[in-house]
Amino acid sequence: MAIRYHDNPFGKHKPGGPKGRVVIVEDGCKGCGFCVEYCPNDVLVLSSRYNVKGYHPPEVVHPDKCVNCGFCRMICPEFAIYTVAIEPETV
Amino acid sequence: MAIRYHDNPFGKHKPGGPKGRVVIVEDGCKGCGFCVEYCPNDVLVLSSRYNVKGYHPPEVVHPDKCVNCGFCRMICPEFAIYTVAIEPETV
Amino acid sequence: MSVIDELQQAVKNSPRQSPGDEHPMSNFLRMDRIPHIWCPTCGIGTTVNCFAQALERCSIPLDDVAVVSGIGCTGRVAGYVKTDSFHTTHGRAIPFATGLRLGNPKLKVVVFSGDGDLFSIGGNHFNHAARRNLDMTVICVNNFNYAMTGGQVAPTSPTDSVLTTSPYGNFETPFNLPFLAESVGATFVARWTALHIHRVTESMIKALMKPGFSFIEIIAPCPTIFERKNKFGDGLDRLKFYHDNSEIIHGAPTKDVDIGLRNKIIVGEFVDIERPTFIESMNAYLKRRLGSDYDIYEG
Amino acid sequence: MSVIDELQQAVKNSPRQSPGDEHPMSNFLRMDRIPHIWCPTCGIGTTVNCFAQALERCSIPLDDVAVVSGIGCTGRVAGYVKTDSFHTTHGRAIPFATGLRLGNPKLKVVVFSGDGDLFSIGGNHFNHAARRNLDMTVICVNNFNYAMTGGQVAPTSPTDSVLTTSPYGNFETPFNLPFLAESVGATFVARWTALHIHRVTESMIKALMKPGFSFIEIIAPCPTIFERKNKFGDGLDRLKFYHDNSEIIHGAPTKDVDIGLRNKIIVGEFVDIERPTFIESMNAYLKRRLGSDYDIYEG
Amino acid sequence: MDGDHACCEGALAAGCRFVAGYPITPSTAVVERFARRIPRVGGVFIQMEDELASSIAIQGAVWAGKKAMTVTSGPGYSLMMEHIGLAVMTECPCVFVNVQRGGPSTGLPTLPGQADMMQARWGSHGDYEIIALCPDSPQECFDFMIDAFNLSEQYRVPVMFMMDECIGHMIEKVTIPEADKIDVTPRNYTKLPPDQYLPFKPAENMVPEMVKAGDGYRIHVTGLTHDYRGYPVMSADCQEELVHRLVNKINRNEEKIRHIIATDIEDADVVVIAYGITARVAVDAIALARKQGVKVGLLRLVVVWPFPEAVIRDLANKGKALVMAEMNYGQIYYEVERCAQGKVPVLLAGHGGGDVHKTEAIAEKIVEANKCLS
Amino acid sequence: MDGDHACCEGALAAGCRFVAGYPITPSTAVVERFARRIPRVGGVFIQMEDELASSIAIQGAVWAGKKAMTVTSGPGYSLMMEHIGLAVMTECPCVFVNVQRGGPSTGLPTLPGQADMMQARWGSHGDYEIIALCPDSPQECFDFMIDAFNLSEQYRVPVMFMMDECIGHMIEKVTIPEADKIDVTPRNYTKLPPDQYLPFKPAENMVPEMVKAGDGYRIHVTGLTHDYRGYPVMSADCQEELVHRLVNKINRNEEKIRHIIATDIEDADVVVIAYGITARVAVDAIALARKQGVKVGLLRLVVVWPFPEAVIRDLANKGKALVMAEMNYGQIYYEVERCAQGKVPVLLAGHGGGDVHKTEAIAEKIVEANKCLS
Amino acid sequence: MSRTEIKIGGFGGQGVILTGFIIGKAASIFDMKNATMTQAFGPEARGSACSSQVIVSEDKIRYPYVKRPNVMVMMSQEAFNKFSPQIDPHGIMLIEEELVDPAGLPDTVTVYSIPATRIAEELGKKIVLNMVMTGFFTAVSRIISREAARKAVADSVPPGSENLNLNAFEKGYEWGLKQLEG
Amino acid sequence: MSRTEIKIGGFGGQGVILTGFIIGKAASIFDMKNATMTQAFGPEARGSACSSQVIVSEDKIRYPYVKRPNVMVMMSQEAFNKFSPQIDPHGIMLIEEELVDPAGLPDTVTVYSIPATRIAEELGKKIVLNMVMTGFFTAVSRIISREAARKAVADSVPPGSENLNLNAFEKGYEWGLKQLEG
Ligand SMILES: Cc1ncc(C[n+]2csc(CCOP(=O)(O)OP(=O)(O)O)c2C)c(N)n1
Ligand SMILES: Cc1ncc(C[n+]2csc(CCOP(=O)(O)OP(=O)(O)O)c2C)c(N)n1
Ligand code: SF4
Ligand code: SF4
Ligand code: SF4
Ligand code: SF4
Ligand code: SF4
Ligand code: SF4
Ligand SMILES: [Mg+2]
Ligand SMILES: [Mg+2]
Repeated sequence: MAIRYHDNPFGKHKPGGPKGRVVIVEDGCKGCGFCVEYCPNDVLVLSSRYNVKGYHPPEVVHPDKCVNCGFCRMICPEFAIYTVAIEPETV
Repeated sequence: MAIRYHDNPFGKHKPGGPKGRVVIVEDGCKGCGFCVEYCPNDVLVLSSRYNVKGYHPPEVVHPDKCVNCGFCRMICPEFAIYTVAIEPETV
Repeated sequence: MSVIDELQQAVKNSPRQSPGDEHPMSNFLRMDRIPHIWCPTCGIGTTVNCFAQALERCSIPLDDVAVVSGIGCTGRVAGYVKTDSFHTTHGRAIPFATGLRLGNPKLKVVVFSGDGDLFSIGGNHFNHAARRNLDMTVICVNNFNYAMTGGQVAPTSPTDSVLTTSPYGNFETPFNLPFLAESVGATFVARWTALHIHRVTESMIKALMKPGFSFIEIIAPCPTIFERKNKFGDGLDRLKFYHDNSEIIHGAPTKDVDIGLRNKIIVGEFVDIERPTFIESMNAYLKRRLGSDYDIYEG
Repeated sequence: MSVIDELQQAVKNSPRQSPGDEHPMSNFLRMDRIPHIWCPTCGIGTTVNCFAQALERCSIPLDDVAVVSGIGCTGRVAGYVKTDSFHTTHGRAIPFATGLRLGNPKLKVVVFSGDGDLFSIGGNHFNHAARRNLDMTVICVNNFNYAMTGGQVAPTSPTDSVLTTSPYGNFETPFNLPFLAESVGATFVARWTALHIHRVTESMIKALMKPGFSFIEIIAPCPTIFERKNKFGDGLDRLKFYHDNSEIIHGAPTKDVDIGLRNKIIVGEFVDIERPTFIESMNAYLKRRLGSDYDIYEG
Repeated sequence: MDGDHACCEGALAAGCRFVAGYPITPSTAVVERFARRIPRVGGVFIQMEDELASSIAIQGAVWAGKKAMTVTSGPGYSLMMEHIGLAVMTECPCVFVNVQRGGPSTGLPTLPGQADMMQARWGSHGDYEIIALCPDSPQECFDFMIDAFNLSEQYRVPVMFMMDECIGHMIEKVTIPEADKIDVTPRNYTKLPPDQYLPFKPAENMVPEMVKAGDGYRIHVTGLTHDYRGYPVMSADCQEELVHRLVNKINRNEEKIRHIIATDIEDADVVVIAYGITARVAVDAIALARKQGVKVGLLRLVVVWPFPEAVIRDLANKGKALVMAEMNYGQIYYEVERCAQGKVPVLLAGHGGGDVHKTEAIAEKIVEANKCLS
Repeated sequence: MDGDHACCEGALAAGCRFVAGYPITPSTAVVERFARRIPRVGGVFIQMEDELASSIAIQGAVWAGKKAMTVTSGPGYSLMMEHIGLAVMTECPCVFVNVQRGGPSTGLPTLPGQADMMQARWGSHGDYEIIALCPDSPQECFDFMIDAFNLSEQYRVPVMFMMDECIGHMIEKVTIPEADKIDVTPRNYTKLPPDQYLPFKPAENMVPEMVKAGDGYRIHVTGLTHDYRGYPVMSADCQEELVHRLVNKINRNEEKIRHIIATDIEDADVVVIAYGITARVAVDAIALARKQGVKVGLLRLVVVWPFPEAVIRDLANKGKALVMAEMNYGQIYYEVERCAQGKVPVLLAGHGGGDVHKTEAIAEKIVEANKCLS
Repeated sequence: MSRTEIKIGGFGGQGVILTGFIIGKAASIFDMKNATMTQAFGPEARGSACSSQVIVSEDKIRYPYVKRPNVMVMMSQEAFNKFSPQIDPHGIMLIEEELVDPAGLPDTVTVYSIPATRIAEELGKKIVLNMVMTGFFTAVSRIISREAARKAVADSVPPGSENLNLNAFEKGYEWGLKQLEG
Repeated sequence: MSRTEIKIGGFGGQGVILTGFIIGKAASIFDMKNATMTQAFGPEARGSACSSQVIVSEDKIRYPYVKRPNVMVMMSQEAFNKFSPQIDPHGIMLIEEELVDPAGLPDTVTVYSIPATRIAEELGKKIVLNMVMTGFFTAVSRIISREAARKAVADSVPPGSENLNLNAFEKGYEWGLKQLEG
């Protein structure tokens, strides 16, 4: 995967600012890689393990980099990933 | 009927030239007046009598003026009028 | 003297059909079915004359022509033309014609039907046949209403038209048929009124001779219903209206040619483009892919 | 260690759903029906996210929203959104929506369906609803094929597409949907791909808030069939293709936005005009004609 | 007032406030009258682009909370078959009016027929049951349209109102009672809150309670086989539970739905069975046959579907010969023959439509049936 | 080869060279195979925009001289009803394939049903008769498609080929005979010159000879009631002449069209009647019942319409109890009950579809029927 | 006379159906009798042959069709040829004088004729021909009262055209009275 | 064994139907037995649970469904849970080792397992998983001959992919032989 497509993400998303905690519904994931590919901050990678359906779900590799932009949630066709805002004081 | 609409007939018809004999299928006529109105040479008028269906069919008032243009035939919605070319020698 | 006697008399005085005479269109029309069912001063018969004239003038053998109609006053056209002719179901003339043409590509297939038939119930078939550029000429007599069933509002009825199902005035917007036809891919699009008999004939000839999907809209009077309900007089009054209110603009942008109840009617030939027909494309693709396993389809 | 054990392990290590957590869209989606039936890397789910997001962002009470679908993969959308939702028959979502909206004009009615459903069998209803400017937002997920039935050619399949019923390459011309939509009277027309999630969401919000007939086409990957048959890879490959090959031209003339199999895809908001809606016109006409015999219709 | 107009007035009296239609002879006068009348009573008429659209638009309106109907004749009725199935499957109460004309195909658009009776029962794919009523006069068009709407609400089923061209175009005086004298069944809306309500869970009478869109129940409705929640379930078990109930809620209530009118049956040797206009025409034939000494009565079916099986079995058990008079080549005849179980002669007085029966044709059959008996 | 594919091959072998279709589960494989196969044999496949279009495009092709068919399943079949009527009225020989699934409405798209049998007979408005065949294996899909085309030509009638999802998706070996071993009925074109030919004048067998467009006959074809010339005539007399003939040309030839397969019937006390996949499933049930000592045979209906009335009457006269096994809540059952005339018990082994019968369910009915006898 | 059968025939556009309708309405609504009107017309809306039938009775009408009309009103030759054989041998036949030649009727039938088309044209609107006929019928047959007929006419024609139509009715009525006298 | 019943289960996308098809084809076309293959799948084309059933017999097959499968091939837990109770008490059960936990089977059933997904992924294409399974089935069950199976595979996969698929088949076949040995 040479080219990272989020380098020029569509739409109006602006990285930076708030923080998010990523939640992955593993059993629901079908390993499409959309979230991994389009996370503007490379928070995610696909893991090498299988879930119950035999897919490789993503895992969070840079939890601190998540800006809670919601792109992963919006683009996930399985409703299998989302983020929860981290209150500034809890960071 | 003040205005005669054929004064500026649509299409490419050019009056003058050949001659025609008008044939009217009286029983078929429904007295719409199209032929009378649009004959470029005022060959026809609506008669005052009724045909079997109670309509006033046209009658030929200027047989010699007919140029066999076919306008009456084309515009007659009842297929009730047409012209036959008159061979020059028979005129 | 009763009418009947008077008539007997008139017959003698008047230039009536003599035994040797035949209507010059009797090769094109089923004269054994005349009188037809259309009302006095109805415009449909005039459009049929134009069609007969077009057939006579273009070189296609009559045995190769097939006319397909749906249901409606105009739908009865198929019953009066002396070609192979099919009076199908309401709205489905085009798919029938599709099968007919694909079944035998030697046939010149003409769909002759009403505005309701072609664009209300049958609208989808129009879209798809045009998109596919199927070889057929579609002639629509647009009388702005469903005449056969007694004058209901149609998808072509101008806003404000009074009809039996728009008793308080039509508040819908009608289709702009040439725009619609262009957007779905028709390669030839023209509009005339029933008064433009020579223009109609010429556009018909062009359409008949052009491969692919061609469309002609003919505005025609329906004195019994549309004109009466909207107080437009009889057919003759209506022809006069057309005369005074139609403007010929060939190549007018189809987007701009919509029709209002009392407005100017823009007529003319609007679209005339080239693209491969369904059968041409089919033959090209299948030959390319199947090679000698495929014989060019000719029926 | 088997996958299952591994998974148990992973569950502990990984940031999974904790009991208190809820998917932020669970007010908009029937989470009790997830997993849905769509294939891995299918684009439909993404469009549903955009829709949920649009609903969240625009101010319409969810109880007033109704979603109507026809039959197809996209047709299953109605089954997953947590609004009043109707999964009707193939091609007939729009007339159902017509009755729903006219039955209760307080409802915000959204038709969410596939390209085959809306433009093949259902094409005529689209024409007429747009013509009437009925209040509804039609969202079409265009995956260039009939996916639910296993990948047949659709009236949107680009020429050359290989599908089960175009095994030698599609030799038909597809509809240009924005052009078609404009020609029949849609007042808002936009096209995006499934990658343009923010744009899609914004166009949806606009469409939802605008009275009258609005139409959004969303190009989305169907990896199981369309992409596979045409060797375009999986959904991710396809999103990359969209990224590289789509160009935003707001207000582009719809005539020019047709789609080729491997060409650039023009996206954007193309049409945004104003004209009275069906109910507005109806109320205006009937009030004018019937006066005090008529109460403005509100359901 | 003619039958078509009376039908419209009956619908309005029954509370119908949404009509989607598409013109077709000989039913057009119904939609024309609605177009004129319904705006004055707070309803909507829309002329759809075709019958497919009409027959589903009304279902949208029903889910929006309206009582709704459509109207058509033969060819249009054939186009509605898919959506009759949808209405059955989603238990959407609505009324389909078919003013029958001569068929098959375009047939005789302006002339009468009664040959869509089996279609009304069997014309959509899959197994289902509907209710069908046949009026015999403009007055009944009015009165029984109200029944049609009421039955559709009671059983959440599409009801077929099977008129014919004769009745549709026949003009007779119609008496319209005052609104408060008319018995109208309101929709059976649930009283349960959203979190307890299951949209397709049958109540005791096998019919689920209803809600409408916009009321916060956020229901899902599908033509797929579905569970109590309305969610698709692709299994034979779910199918059996759902479809069997859809069939049984009508069949098992046949006796309640039944509407027949018997005249001079008690001592009759022969009973003429008829519906719609043919029942009126049969009157003369019966008079004629009586003159010839046959004891003959008339059983008129107002509700034709569900079929009053027990009534026919009973007549057969009592040994009465049966003459089925209908404007077709045998449709309800088959049902009568089946229920007669070979116990009595069953004769058909039928023809292809286009005109009502000749009195003599029915009378002959009566005499013949009487002869078979002895 | 599966049943869907075999059906396509059978059609090609029968000379079918035009197919218009619209995809729908579980019949899609048929059109997919045509798309691939037919260009290689000089024919045309077109995927139309819907089933309305498919079902009339084939009729256009027939009049152009092709043998033609369409294929669909439940919902699509419901949309074809108007055009089945047109084909009947215009005597257009063509074949409609319906791969039945669970209904009503969208129902169970991927699961089997046999509940469109009455629809095949009665689904279009007006009176008419068609022919319907039910294969029980991929091999029969091939073989009987040829019969279907041949019958359609012989009687100028639309023929319904009623498969089901099981057969459609069942894969078994199919033997395809050499082309010259296949008996194909050519279209019966007239030999009369145009000025002597009357397109709708019946020949002795009640079926008119045909011509095709482009041959100079300049015929007129209409769905209206018409005379021998094909011209519309709006009268009850013309209707009677035309429609009665359309009905009779099938009914009166029932014996010729009949195709039944009887197994172990002679000495049986109970006869199971079945068609399509259910006939195969019944085999196990019969074996089971035999083990329990019941003398039971099988009557398989290949041609279901026209119904072999005389055969059933005969079984009833011989006192054999009848068990109708079909994947619905009683359709052909009604016909069987009617023809049995109350002489023997007639039981239904039916269910709502979605899966074939449980062996035990049929066996129980057999045992029950046997008990009723004694 | 407990049951009177009336048949009206002509071609489309002559207002045959409306004439029947008005007669039925006059009888049932304004004269308080029972009336049943049925109609037969050709291809949907077009101008071919059509007829309407009215039965007027003191009792409830079950059999709704005309078998032996007591009164016939024929406005075209085609209709006359087709329907006149059905007439009751002692019935009365009303014809449009200029369009129908009433040949071949039994002597026992009384014929009354009127040049209704011409009268209507003189009134300026050919389409009120049927109102002339209705007036003529009312005068000659005496099945419905003049008052009821006038009310039914006024009630059944498009608003604004009442006067013209009533005028035509009166012309026909007068002609009828004269015929009865003469 | 005159009638052998085989049931294959998994979810859409795993190639369950094709596996059944190849087994049936191998038996009937190449091994000249009778075979009937039937299938059950979820919402039309999608990725939900599905199964296929094959009956192989020396005689003509009338009853076409599997009742007590002699051999089962289960590729997902869902399918296993649903179908495994049907197995013949003396049957054999083949499972995808990493996706199915074969709990609850009677002792009399012989279980063979293979990590088919991983093997397929190693071959570069997860979708050849079913071919690995087919090879495994061929080796373990001995209902169809290896040659017939190879021919059926080559005949049933998209042109150009024969090698990859046969490779996968062989990997599965080898694994099966090893299991039989071990
Ligand atoms: C399925 C079906 N629906 C409705 C009709 C009734 N019908 C016959 S013609 C017609 C309308 C015709 O309108 P148009 O095509 O504009 O023709 P016109 O009579 O105006 O020439 C309708 C609705 C029908 N015959 N079949
Ligand atoms: C009347 C009818 N015809 C055909 C079908 C079969 N069918 C179901 S979905 C579908 C096509 C769906 O295509 P599209 O709308 O593009 O949706 P997709 O699956 O691609 O999202 C078809 C033909 C049907 N259900 N009903
Ligand atoms: S919300 Fe998702 S896409 Fe956005 S930064 Fe966090 S992980 Fe990445
Ligand atoms: S987008 Fe969703 S389905 Fe795709 S990899 Fe990420 S979590 Fe999994
Ligand atoms: S042909 Fe007809 S229109 Fe032309 S001049 Fe002669 S009469 Fe006039
Ligand atoms: S155009 Fe024809 S119908 Fe009209 S007046 Fe002339 S002849 Fe008569
Ligand atoms: S109703 Fe209108 S369109 Fe039909 S024949 Fe009469 S005038 Fe012509
Ligand atoms: S078949 Fe295509 S459109 Fe349907 S769910 Fe699968 S990927 Fe999506
Ligand atoms: Mg029209
Ligand atoms: Mg699609």
